Formats: sequence, C-alpha cells, structure tokens
Amino acid sequence: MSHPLLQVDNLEVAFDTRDGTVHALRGVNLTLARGETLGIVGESGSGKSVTAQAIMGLIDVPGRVTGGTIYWKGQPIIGAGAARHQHGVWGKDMTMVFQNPMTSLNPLMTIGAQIGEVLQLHLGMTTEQAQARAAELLSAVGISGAQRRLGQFPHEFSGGMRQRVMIAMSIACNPDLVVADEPTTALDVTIQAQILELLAALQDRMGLSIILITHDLGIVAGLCHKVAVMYAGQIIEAGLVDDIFGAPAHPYTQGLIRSTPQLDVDEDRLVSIEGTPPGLRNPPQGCAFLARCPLGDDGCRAPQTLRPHGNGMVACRKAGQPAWEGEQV
Amino acid sequence: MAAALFTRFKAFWLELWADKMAAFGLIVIVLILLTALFAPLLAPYDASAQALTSRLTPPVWHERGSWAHILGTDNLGRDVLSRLIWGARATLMIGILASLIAATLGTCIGLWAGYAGGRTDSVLMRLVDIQVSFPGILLILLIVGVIGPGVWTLVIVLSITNWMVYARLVRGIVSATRQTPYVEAAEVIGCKPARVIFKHILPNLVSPLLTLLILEFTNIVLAEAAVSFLGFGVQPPATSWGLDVASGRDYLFIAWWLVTFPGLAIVATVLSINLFANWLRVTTNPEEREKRFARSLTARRCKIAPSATKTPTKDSA
Amino acid sequence: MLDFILRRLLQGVLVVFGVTTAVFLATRTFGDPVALMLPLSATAEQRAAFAAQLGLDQPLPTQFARFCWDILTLNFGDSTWQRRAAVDVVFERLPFSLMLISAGLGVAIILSVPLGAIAALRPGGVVDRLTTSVGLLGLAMPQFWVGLMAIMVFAVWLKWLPTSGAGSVWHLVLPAATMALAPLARFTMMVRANMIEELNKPYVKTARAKGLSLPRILRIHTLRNILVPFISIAGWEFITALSGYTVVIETVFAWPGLGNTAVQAIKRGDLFLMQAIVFIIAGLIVVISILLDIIAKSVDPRIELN
Amino acid sequence: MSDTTLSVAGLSIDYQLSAGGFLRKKRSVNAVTDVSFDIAPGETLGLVGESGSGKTTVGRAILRRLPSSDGRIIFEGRDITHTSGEALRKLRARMQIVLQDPYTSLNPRMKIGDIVAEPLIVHGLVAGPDEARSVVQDLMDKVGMPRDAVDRFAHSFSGGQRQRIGIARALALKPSLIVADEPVSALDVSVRAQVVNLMQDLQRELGISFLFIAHDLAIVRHISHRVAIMYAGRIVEIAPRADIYSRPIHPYTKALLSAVPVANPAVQRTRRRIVHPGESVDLANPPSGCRFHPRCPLASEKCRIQAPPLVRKDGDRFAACWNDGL
Amino acid sequence: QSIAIAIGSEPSTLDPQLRDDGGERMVNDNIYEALLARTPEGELVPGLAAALPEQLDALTWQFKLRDGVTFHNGAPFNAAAVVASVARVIDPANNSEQMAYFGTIAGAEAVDDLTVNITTTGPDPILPSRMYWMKMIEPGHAATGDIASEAVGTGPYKLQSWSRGTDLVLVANADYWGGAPEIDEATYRFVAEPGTRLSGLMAGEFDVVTALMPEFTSAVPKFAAVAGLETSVFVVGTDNEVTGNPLVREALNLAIDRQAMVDSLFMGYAQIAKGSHINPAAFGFNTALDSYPYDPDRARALLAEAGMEGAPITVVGESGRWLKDREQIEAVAAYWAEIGLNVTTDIQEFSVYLDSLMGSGPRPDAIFIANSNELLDADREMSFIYHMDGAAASNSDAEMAAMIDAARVETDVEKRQAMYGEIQQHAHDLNYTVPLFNLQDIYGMSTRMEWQPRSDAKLIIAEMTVSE
Ligand SMILES: Nc1ncnc2c1ncn2[C@@H]1O[C@H](COP(=O)(O)OP(=O)(O)OP(=O)(O)O)[C@@H](O)[C@H]1O
Ligand SMILES: Nc1ncnc2c1ncn2[C@@H]1O[C@H](COP(=O)(O)OP(=O)(O)OP(=O)(O)O)[C@@H](O)[C@H]1O
Ligand SMILES: [Mg+2]
Ligand SMILES: [Mg+2]
Ligand code: NI
Repeated sequence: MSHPLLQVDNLEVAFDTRDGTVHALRGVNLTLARGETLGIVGESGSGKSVTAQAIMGLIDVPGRVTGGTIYWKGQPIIGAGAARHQHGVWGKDMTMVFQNPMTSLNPLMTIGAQIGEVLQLHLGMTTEQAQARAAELLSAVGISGAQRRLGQFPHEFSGGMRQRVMIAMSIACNPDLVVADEPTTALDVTIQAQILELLAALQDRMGLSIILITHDLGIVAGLCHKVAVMYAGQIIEAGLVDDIFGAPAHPYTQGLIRSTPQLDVDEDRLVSIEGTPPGLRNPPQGCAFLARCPLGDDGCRAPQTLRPHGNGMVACRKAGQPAWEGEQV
Repeated sequence: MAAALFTRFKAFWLELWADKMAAFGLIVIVLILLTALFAPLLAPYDASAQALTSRLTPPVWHERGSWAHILGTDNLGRDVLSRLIWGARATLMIGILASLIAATLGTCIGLWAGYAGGRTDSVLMRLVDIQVSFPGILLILLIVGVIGPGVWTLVIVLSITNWMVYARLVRGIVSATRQTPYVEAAEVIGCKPARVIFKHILPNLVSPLLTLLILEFTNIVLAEAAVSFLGFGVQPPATSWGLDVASGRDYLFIAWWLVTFPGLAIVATVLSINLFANWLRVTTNPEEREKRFARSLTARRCKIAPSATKTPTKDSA
Repeated sequence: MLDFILRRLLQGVLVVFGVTTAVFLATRTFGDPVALMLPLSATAEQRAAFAAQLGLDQPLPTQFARFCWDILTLNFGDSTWQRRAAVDVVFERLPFSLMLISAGLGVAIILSVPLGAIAALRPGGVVDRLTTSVGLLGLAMPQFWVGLMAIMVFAVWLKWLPTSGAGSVWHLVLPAATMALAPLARFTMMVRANMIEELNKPYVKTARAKGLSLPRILRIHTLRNILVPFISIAGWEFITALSGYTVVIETVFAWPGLGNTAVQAIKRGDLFLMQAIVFIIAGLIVVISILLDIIAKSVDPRIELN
Repeated sequence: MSDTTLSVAGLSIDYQLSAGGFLRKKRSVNAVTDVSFDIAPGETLGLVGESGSGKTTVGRAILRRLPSSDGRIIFEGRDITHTSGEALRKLRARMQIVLQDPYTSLNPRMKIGDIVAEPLIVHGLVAGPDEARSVVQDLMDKVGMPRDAVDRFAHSFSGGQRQRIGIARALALKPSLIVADEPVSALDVSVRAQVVNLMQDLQRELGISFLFIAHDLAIVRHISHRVAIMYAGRIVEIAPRADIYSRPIHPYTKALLSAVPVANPAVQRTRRRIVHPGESVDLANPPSGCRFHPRCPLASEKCRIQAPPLVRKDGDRFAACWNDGL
Repeated sequence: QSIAIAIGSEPSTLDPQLRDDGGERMVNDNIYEALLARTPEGELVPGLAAALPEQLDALTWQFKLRDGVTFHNGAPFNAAAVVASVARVIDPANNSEQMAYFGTIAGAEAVDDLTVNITTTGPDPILPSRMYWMKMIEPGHAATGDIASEAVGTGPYKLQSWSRGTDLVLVANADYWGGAPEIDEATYRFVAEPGTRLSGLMAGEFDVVTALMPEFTSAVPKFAAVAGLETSVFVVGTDNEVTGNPLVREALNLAIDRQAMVDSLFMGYAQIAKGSHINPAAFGFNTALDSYPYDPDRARALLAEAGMEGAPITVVGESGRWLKDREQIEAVAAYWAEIGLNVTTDIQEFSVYLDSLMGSGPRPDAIFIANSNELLDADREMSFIYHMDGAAASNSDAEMAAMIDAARVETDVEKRQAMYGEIQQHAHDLNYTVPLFNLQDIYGMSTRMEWQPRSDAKLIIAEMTVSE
C-alpha cells in the first residue's frame, strides 16, 4: 500500500473563548509525500501554527479538534478511529521545531539532558549512549565543541545556536517528518541563511519530509517543493512552488506576492490589500477573502472548496484572473 | 448611562455566578459590611452592657439558653451577638484603615522608586529590605509595648509592618510599565512626568493593587486577631473579634460559644474575601480567564475534551 | 561568588545595625525602662540605683555610644529578667524556634508540591477545587483557634498526643501541624499557579512534541522550573516565621521558642534581651536571604548574583 | 533653517549594566560607537543591521531618551546633545517616534481620539476639546482611518490600523523628523504595504524627514533615499540606495544582501549566498580592530588591529573597510 | 511515685535569693528552706531554726539552729550558712528583688555554730515573718558553683535535671531531716496559657495545675481552693473633688453587690473583704469590722445628700495581671454608674498604670489593685496604701500616718495588734478604700492527688500524697 506520509483530511479546530467559539481551522486538507518539503504561508492568524500543532497532537484547552482526521502513513492519529496512545509517532517519527528558540528550550536543563531525553525515551538508550549520540547530533548541526556544549544551559547559547539545538533534537530519532513553525523568524537574516542551509542539507542527507511554516515568501521560494496558502482557517491555494510563484491563481495569493517588496525591482507603490481578514468567530459562509477581493461578486457568497486548477488546487471561482492592476512580477 | 451600568453589572454578576463559591463569598462580604455599617441599628444590646447575673448564658438552642441572648452571653454577661456586630465594625475598620494606609504609603514609595529609578530606587528598596529584615511581629509588639495598645496603635502598627509588599508590587509594575512602548510614546510626545504617572502608569496599578489590597486585608484581620490574642491589641471597653476570641479562650472548656462565634466570624470574613479575591485574580488575568471559561464549557459539555484523549502518553513505551 | 557574599554580608551588617538602633531609639525615647523593669514596690532609691547600674541615667548620646560599642563587641548585657547574658537566653530558645519552624515548613513543603502539581494538572478538576477550598479555609482560620481546637481534639479527646510543651518528637507534632497549615495552603496555591503558568510556556510544548508524557514533563521539566519561585516563597515564609510570627503557636502550645521569650522581654521591659533577640534574628534573616540567593543560583544557572 | 534636518557626529552610547558601588566595578557596554550621519529635509535614511547592532539605541539617543557619552546631535541647526528639562519637552514637538509594536504602543485604556489628541493637549496647541476633536479628525483622515474610530479603544483595531494611529499621533505635532523604529516589522506582508505606502505619501506631502530603522532590506530599499548599515554598534557603510543594493562595498553588506531570501523560486534557488560562519558580536567584549573581522573572509592583520574609519569611497558612498572597493 | 505539675512560668533562675519570681518560688520552695516555716493554716513554726526566735533587744533577734541538717551536697547547715545567706541577700551588689522583704535587715552574726543573731536597722516586729521568706543557701556552692542553675538546698527535694524550656525534675531527698517525702519525683512543666494548662490536666498529663479559674472547678477531675494572699481593692482619692467627700466614699462602698459578684464572677471562690483590705490571715487584722452591706438606695441618698448626683469619677485599672481584674473593675464601675455617678473606666497599659498607682502625679478617683501580703502582717497594707506617704496611698491623713509609724516599731505583740485594729477602724469610718474580696487560689488536680493547698500560695510537694 502506498499511503502518503501524512494526510490531513478536512481538519477542523475550534477554540472556546468568552466571546464565542473561534473556528481556527475550517476544513484543512493537506497531503505530504515522503521526502517532500511543503511550505505553508499566510497572514497572521490564518491558522498555520494551529495546523502544525494539530498534526503534532498539541491542541490543548481551550482548543479542541472538532472534525476531520489526520492519517500518518495511512493510520489515523487524530480524529475518528485514532488510538489513545500513539507510540513512537510524535517525538520520534514526527518532530517539531518551534518559532522562538529563546523560550522553546527548558532554561534549567542542560542541552545534553534535553537532547538525551528523546533518545532515552524513544530509542531506549542508556544515559551514556544518549550523551554520545547527542554530541554527534550537535556536531551534525554545526555546533563545535559538542562535548563541552552538552553540559551547558540554553542561556549560554545564542539564538541561532539554540535553533540548531532544536533542530538537532528534532532529528535525533531519524524522523520521517519535521514540522518547522517559523524556525527563523526570530533570527537575523545572516543567521537565518545558516539555519536554512542546514535544514536543506539535512533533508538531502536524511530524506526528511519538512513542513515549513513561514511568513517569508522568499524562504518558501528557496527551500520548498510545494506550497500551501492559508487564509482564515482554510487552505485557499496549493501547488508546486514554481507554479504558484509564477502564476498565482487566487486573488489573495496574487496580492500577497505583489505586496512583497523585492530587492532587485523598484516598484513605485506596493500593492496593498486593504481591509483585514474576517473574524473567525462568525466566519462567512462563502469565500473568506470576498470582502477584500477586487474581483469578488455575489457568486462568491457560496462556499468555495479547493478545486484543481492547472497543476495545483485553488478555492476560487475566478482562479487565474489577474486581480490587481499592474504587471505580474 | 444607568442602563449601560446595569448591563455591565449584569455581565459581572453572570460571570461571578458561574463560580458559586466566589459569588457566595461576595454576598457574605457585603452582608458583613452592611452589618458593620448598621451596627447601632442591628445590635440588640449595647456591646459593653454587662449583666453579671446572666453571665455565660449559652446560645438559644442550648437547654439553658434564652431568646434574650441568641448567641449567649460572655463572662461579664454581655450579649455575644451584639459584641459580634460591634466587633465587625472594629475589626473591619482596623483592617480597612490599616490596609489603606499601608497601601497608600507603599504605593507612593513604590511609584517614587519605580519612576525615579537609579539611585533613588536602590535607596528606597534598601529601606524596604531593612523593614523586611526587622522581625515583624516583634516590631508590632515592641511598638505596642512602648506606646501602649489601642485601636489607633494597632492601625499604625499594622500599617507600618505591611506597606513593603505594596511598595515592591508597585515598583515592579511601574518599572515594567515604564519600559512599555506606550509610556515611551507618551514621554516622547512631551508629557510631563506627573501626567505620565497618573494618566499612563497608574491605571495599570489599579487592578493588581486592588487584588493585593483585598488579600492583605485578610492578613491584617488575622494579624489583628493574633495581636489581640496576645493581649497587645484592642483594649476594652472597645471590642473586636480578635479581642473576643482572646478573652473568651480562657472559658473554652465551659463556654465554647465565646471563642467559636467570633472565631467563625473571622474565618467567614477571611474565607469569603479569599474566595472572591481568588476569582478576581483570575478575572483580571485575561489568559486565565479564557481558560477558566473554556474549562467550564468543557465540563458542561459533559465529555472529555478531545485534546485530553490525544495527549501523548509514552509512559509504557 | 565570594565577592557577592562579602558584599551582601556588609549590607546585612548595616541592615542589622539599623534595625537594632531602631530598637534602641524606640525603647529609650518613648518609655521608661526602669519603671518597666523593677517590681511594683521598688523604692525611688532602688530605681535610681538600678538606672545607674544599667547606665540609663546618662544622657542619650552617651547611652547610644555605649550601645554602639556593645553591639560592636557583641556584648548585649544581661537579661534583667533571667539575670544572665541575654545572648545565652536567645541561643537557648532559638533551637526550639528553628525546630518548630523547620518541622512545620518541612511538612508544608513536602505536602504542597504533589498537591499543587496534581491540582495544576487538571485545573478546575475535583482535586483542584478540593485543594483550593481546603487551602482557602486553612488560610482563613486564625492560628490560635486551630491550635486550641487541635489540643481539644487530638490531646484531650483522643489522647493521641501531648497537649503542650517540648521534650519529645510527639510534643512537636501538634504545634508543627498548626504551624504548617497556612504555609501549606500558600505553598500549594503557589505551586499550582506557577505550575499552570509554567505549563503554558513554550518549552513545555517542545517537551510534549518530543513525545514526553505529562507526568514526566511535570516531574522532569516544570518542577525544577518552579523551584526558584518556590525557594523564595519558602524562604520568605521561613523568615516571617522566624521574625516572631510563631509566637501565637508558642503561646498556645507552651512551646519554649523565641517568640514567647520576645513577648516576655517586651512585657518585662527587658531591654537587653530585646536588643539581643532583634539583633540575632535580623542577622539570621540576612544570612538566610544570602543562602537563599545562593541556592536559587545553584538551581537556576541564569541568575546572576549581584 | 539649515539644509540638514539632523546631523549626528561621532555619537557613542554606553549602557550601564550595573551601578558601581562598594566592592563592585562599574560595568558598562558600549552599544554604539562613533556613529555619524546627516538627514536632509524630506529625506528618508534607512538604518539596517542585525539584532543588537545598536539601531534602536541610535534612534533613542537622537530623541534624547538616552544620554550620549560622546559626540554631538544637531537638530535643525541647534545642538541638542545636552538639552533637557522643559527645553527638551519643547523640542519633542519637532521630532517624533513611531514604535515597532503597534499592539503595545497605544495605551489600552485610552480612546483613540484621546491618544491622538494627547500631544496637542500637553503642548497646549489646541484651545479646547472641540478644536482638538477637529484636528484629530483631520489627522485620522490623513492616515486613512475611519472618522468614528476616535471613540473606540485600541484593541478593536488591527495591527495595521494601530500603526496608522501611531503615525497620526506622531504627526499631530507637525514634526520635521520622525524616527520610525521598525514600524512595519510586526505587520503582515499585505498590511505592511499599506503602512509603507502611507509613510511615503505623508513624506511627499509634508516634507518630513524619516530615520527608518528596519531589519528588512527589501522594505528599506523601497522606502529609503539613503541607507546606513550597522554592525556591532558602528556604521559600516552608508550610501544612496541604488549604490548599496547594486554595488555594496563592505563585506558585511554583501553578506547581508546575499542572505535576504527573494520571493522568486527561479532566482532564489540559483542565488549565490555568502554564508559567513559565526554569530553576532558580544558587545560587552567586542573584538579588536574591525568588529567584523572574525567573520570576514577578507580579514587581514590590519583588520585585526585597527578599526577602519568610515571614509568616502566614491560619490556619496562611505564605508568602513580597509579593503578598498572589493 | 511521680507527679507532673504545670506552672505558669518557667523559673528565670534557680538562684533563690535574687528574683521575686513565681516560677522560681514554686520550684525552690521545695529545694530550699528558711529558718521559719508556716503551717498550712499560716502559723509560724520553726523551720531550719530549732525554735521560734528570741528577741534580745529592739534590734536583735536570736535564732537557734536545728542540729544535724545537711545540704544536698553534703555540706552542713550551720550558723555560717545563715550568716552567708543573709549577707548575700542584702548585698547591694546583688540588687536582689527580694529586698522588698528584707529591707530592714542590717546583718547577721554567728554566736556559735548553731546560734545566729540577726540585727535590724530599726525596731522590726515582723522580722520572724520576713525570715520565713529568706531561703538558706550553701555558702560554698554559692561562691563557686553555678547557683543559678544548680540548686543546693536543705529541703525535702533535690534538683534532678532542668532542661530549659522543657521541664524541670525534682527527686525526693532521702536524707531530709524531716523524713523523706512521700512523692519520689516531681516534674514541672511550664505552660503559660490557662486553657492549655487545663487541657493538659484533662488529658491526664498533669497532676497539679496552678491558677485554675473558678469556672473550671466543675470541669476538672478534682480541685482544691484556699484563701489566698491577694485582696482586691479600690483605693479612693480623698483629695479629689468628688471622692474627697466622705459621703460619696461611703456611697461607693454601699453601691456594690459584693455577694452577687462573688457568686457570679468567682463562683463563690472568694470572700467578701471585711471592711478593710488587710488579709484576714495577716497579723493585725481587725476581726471586729464587718463587711459593707449592699444598699444602693442608701448610696443614692448619700450622693443626694452630698449633692453629687451625676458627678464624674474616673476609675483606673489594668487588665490581665490579676485574676479577673478587668471583670471586677468593669462590674464595679457599672454598680457605681447605677447609683448615679458618671463613671469613666480607664483600663491602662501596665507601665502607665504603675505610674497612676505609684507616680507622683495627681491621684485617680479610684484605682484598682489586687494587694498581696506575703509577710502576712498588716504592716504591708498600712505602709503601702494607708500611710499618706505610702507608694500607693491616696489620702493625706497625717493623724493616721502617725498611728502607723508608731505601730511599725511597737514590738509588744498585743499592743501592736490593738493599734492596727484602731487604724483599720479609722480608715473604715472614713471609707478610704473600697475593699472587695479576699481571693482564693484554686488548684486543679488529677483524681489521684491528695493535697490541701496552703494559703501562702506555696506549692509544697512534701505535703502532697498520691492515692493509687
Ligand atoms: N489559545 C487560543 N485561544 C483562542 N484562539 C486561538 C488560540 N490559539 C490560536 N487561536 C486562534 O486561531 C487562529 C489561528 O492561529 P495561528 O496561531 O494558527 O495563526 P498563525 O497563522 O500561526 O499566525 P502567525 O503567523 O501570527 O503565527 C487565530 O485566529 C487565533 O486567534
Ligand atoms: N537597557 C539596556 N541596558 C543594557 N544594554 C542594552 C540596553 N538596551 C540595549 N542594550 C544593548 O545594546 C545593544 C544595542 O541594542 P539595540 O536595541 O540598539 O539594538 P537594535 O539594533 O535595535 O536591535 P533589534 O534589531 O533587536 O531591535 C545590544 O547589544 C543590547 O544588548
Ligand atoms: Mg504561528
Ligand atoms: Mg531595536
Ligand atoms: Ni502506554
């Protein structure tokens, strides 16, 4: 049987708040094959992190998974049919790198202990074995003096190094998938470049799949095979990187790309998408982008689902029509 | 306007009512406050009127009890209920005054230290340290021993020994708030320090100060009781719950009601305030407040939260 | 490190001196020590002789100079009440106080951590509500009341434990339990609140993403992280207790601690004893807070000592 | 009026880490060293550099929120290096700030109208509430906010809208210089464009000078006339925009530019990235000589010993590197 | 057999000669002895002396000592020990608080090994009573040993151990000259709280507790009450505007229903004072006087006659030092208010109170005191309260002062007795004081204890027995 590595099927997540229920994810569909890198982009609050956390089984009070299923190698791990215990999936086969390297490590545990912990738990190593392996891992992510470093605490590391430690930890058990939620947003450009190189190198070497969540279209362009664009809790466009950057079909994707200033092009004015995304407490029935969309009309009030368009999928009736004046970049 | 106020009150009450214990606490507090306020109207007797012939009458439900003294009489034949009602007045007044004085003093020093920063800050905070290192109850007893006990002494003494915590809190918040961008913005647009403090910084203090004030109030009530217990507190003919417990304790084995009722009054007051303050603390913290709401929803939905079932448990791997 | 300790000790010396001076001024300027110290029927000559003997007839600055010298030479004079060196009295009672406080706080610490942790695991759950309610009740009951009731129940009715006094471990049980009650409540609530806060921190998400079970996260990760605030709260509680807040318990259980002695010293106007007590307790408080800082540093490597 | 709005010469700033005292050495960190630049009226100077390189520190020093340990700040022809008290308060009317985080830079307890009117009131520029209201309405129009916004609180606005409110507040005093400290870093790409466009429009209309601090080289390129690059508390290169982006001189500038990802798969995959090893400088004990030398591929013995001064290389380009034009 | 005794305060020292301290006395009364003793009823009998002393002249008393008595450390008790004991107490360097009892003693000299002469500074008829309070120490131990914590006496009990703060254990002295006592071992525990003492008694931990409140006589297994040394009294300011009027003072005395107070406050464990505040057991007590009747109508009439209806008086007192002090003060104040006086009660902090009582300022209208008479001689009350120069006196009656001075040096027993009777009658007629009650000391005991307590508040273990 050739199951995809990861399949997210119509995932719905809601958060209970005093002012009503926030429908953070409203039917997210994703498929990821082995060795593939998927970028997820979208503006703040569109549900990228929630998606990642749902995949990792980290949705917690006040959130809850209200619908849909996540399959790992064909087995349901979240939603209908999922077993209560998921031995060796989370933390071993599927790991996560978080956005903020400053706070994502336990400040009072040595780096060695934090890496070793995973190895002992999932691979049943002894402390010594785990420490030896941890040292290897640190070297693998480009931290010199690994032996000495193992005994140090996170605050003795710079931001970039901490993110390397996070990555070392995430690849400790030779996972199949690493979910990276904005792994470089908190870092400087030069450091970001180092980390991205590292991720790319690791992927080459280990045949990892990566889900890379980011704001930065440039990162997606450089690193990913496929990209999914999220808006208001849904994926509104997905496809191969070249296709989407070359010819974005959804008006939102078009706007997103056009509003990004370029290093080598002088625009007179940037495209600005006026307005704000809809609130997720009472999300609109139809296209969520309607209120901000230059092409929108009454027909868009009907629910929009992902439909094939070219090589990819788009959730728009007017997919492919240019939405913003001026030339495509 | 009134309608708006009413809706706000209603929203407040609805949220409070969701936590029955806290609501109950608030009701008790209000009742006790009213009792203290209307003591002269409510008390059946003068609190210090004694009748030696009817001393140590037990409460009414006791076989020797009488309706004349519902909660019985004390060792001088004074009506326990009346003393309880008047005692509420003394106890609450001491508590409120001492808390307010301590809070005012502490807040001023905290504001000063936090806003001035630098050397002033460290000098003031050293002062706090000295006061903290001073054996607290010794200081109370020492002062009382030197200037003599009494209601006002108690108020002064309890204020002197309690202001530090306000100073620390306020200083912490002020020096943190000073760093916040909106205060920086206010300074950059040319607000004078007074305006910055009162318009931009002080409002941040209101809710933590209020919570602290409420909690500290209970400490002061307990401290008053303890000091009175040691005989350094309120002196007759004035009365307070602490004093009543103290003077009733000698009769514990034959007249349990002397200690029990004022004791219960203290417990009820402090407990109610704590219950309410506990709720208030959560309510003033937006994050906690959301969680509380979600949890109660989950509980009401009568099923285990989905997330709970999905918690990875690798215990037996 | 050494530099830190030295600096703190020096600061401490100043604090202790300030505190003791405050006592000196308070007792010399507001009251008449001689009247307090002599029996009711003492004659005027006796009073004068006594004042002269203690140097109380000298002008205040002279007295103060003498006082400063005495402090410097750690000479606190004789307790007029016990007729022996005041420091001896203090050091004789101090162990009892320390025993009571350590036992009480020890119990509170040992019980509060699991209780608070369990409550934090399921906020709003049964255990949580129960511990919170019981805790609040524990905080609301005046200590002397609890003490009297405990004697009634456990000593008079059940006859399990001695009513009062010191001498054996059994004598310690009731006072220590009474002493433990309020700190236990405070510790539990503090552990619960900090635990909940800690569980919200990003590193806990990391730990969960690593596949660790919640109990393990609690045990290995968060527990250590709440240790620092816990140490400071526990230390604070220790200091408060040391500064005489056990006196009520000591009175109720006839426990021969320093609190009672202090009350006696004040009641009897025993100035020298009073000064010695204040001095030694303030000194202890300073030392303890330095120790606390060092312990905190050893738990949390991020803390800088300055 | 002089032809430069702001002129900074040889500015150095130290942060006190701990006050000196008994048995304790004074410790301080030299966050900004010998920084000089000018801003002409109506000009935008972009200030870029990695985190901790001292950008904010420079901005705050110009606004006189920090004492400078060395150097001079000349604003509109007046030396304001040591202005303080009431004079400083007056000065504040002429230079304003827009802060990075639109969520925390507005007092959550004040209505938008009051926030924007506050500078007018504290400087006594309006006679009464009615006048304040009409001025505020004008400002709201100017920054493209709905008029009814004045009666609402900050939390009901999105990040972009809040940033516009922040700009309106800064504009209220009709300043000649606005220090914008990463005004768009916290905003989403689509919203970022709104704010950037607004700032450009305002500059054209009102002739305001901007010191525009940012991480994002692409945005800086879009909005600035000239760009200064900071590294470890020093300006390593300062030049007109076109020069910086097309012909960078300093190795750090080059590395920085090459590290910026470009949102174009074809380009991005083939770009030659100069990835320098190592991390940013610890300012508490900076390396000797050129502060970039430990990471610099071209570093020579000279770089290790002597810090290169910022010198004119050609045209309006200044750089601080011993390796000429490489 | 061993018993446990709970006392209110731990001895501050075991030196028997320095402090006037209840805790110390409770212990040392069993370890040390004096030359004279008293029967439980209060009669002076020979103690370490072989017989009652003989007065040689106005200033000299001769004591013959008991032969063959040794101290616990084996040293003999002899004239040298007596001389040393006397010298040590009165040595100003020792600043003994007991000088209140021994102020008149000039010194002692040994006549032979078993005879001592004690001299006084002036004629002192009550020297024998004083010697009842002077404990005899072992000179060698006092000089070289640690007398403050190691007691060496001649008494029926020896100190076994004293763990400060915890307990103090006495064991029977098998070599006691009066025969070994019945109880072998006595453990003292120090419990300040009356409630806690009581609970210890009820829990069976203690066999004897001191200072039981009258209310608890019904709750404890067993108790014993005895007339004590203390008499409560209001001293009235005779030079004050209102209380200067003898009619008012009489009214004050008639206004109080003493019987009701005895019944309710003291549950009967007090005697109404017989017209004066002299202890009935004391030498010089005037048995002819009767207690003031309760006659509020007459009191009101007297007030009316004096034109003092509604006149303001201030009642001064303290709280917590004597048994039910505040209750007595407040009850009396209420009675006085009832007959139409405008009463202000002023409960003062103790040092302030002391100043009111003995300071040089104006005398209060009425001040409460529980007067204690350890020497059991009327001289105490006479010189402290009745004599116009007395520390707590509120009158300026020079005639009475002269009578007191005369009585003090009168060595003829009969004459002295008569003089004191006369003075009391005089003071009674003029209502100088408002005497209230002779208080009783109540002791709680376990059921197995057999003991009749003594009126001088001494806790003599040798007088106790245990039934088992
Ligand atoms: N704990 C929570 N309580 C309530 N709502 C939440 C919670 N966490 C997330 N949400 C909501 O879920 C939605 C998606 O949030 P998410 O964090 O996935 O966004 P994101 O795309 O990762 O944004 P960003 O780019 O800012 O990280 C948001 O609208 C947010 O308000
Ligand atoms: N209050 C302060 N006390 C001590 N050091 C400080 C303080 N503020 C900043 N620094 C130090 O000064 C240096 C410059 O900081 P600054 O905030 O100016 O950098 P920045 O370029 O604005 O960085 P970012 O891009 O992260 O905003 C940094 O090394 C920082 O650690
Ligand atoms: Mg996110
Ligand atoms: Mg900055
Ligand atoms: Ni399992």
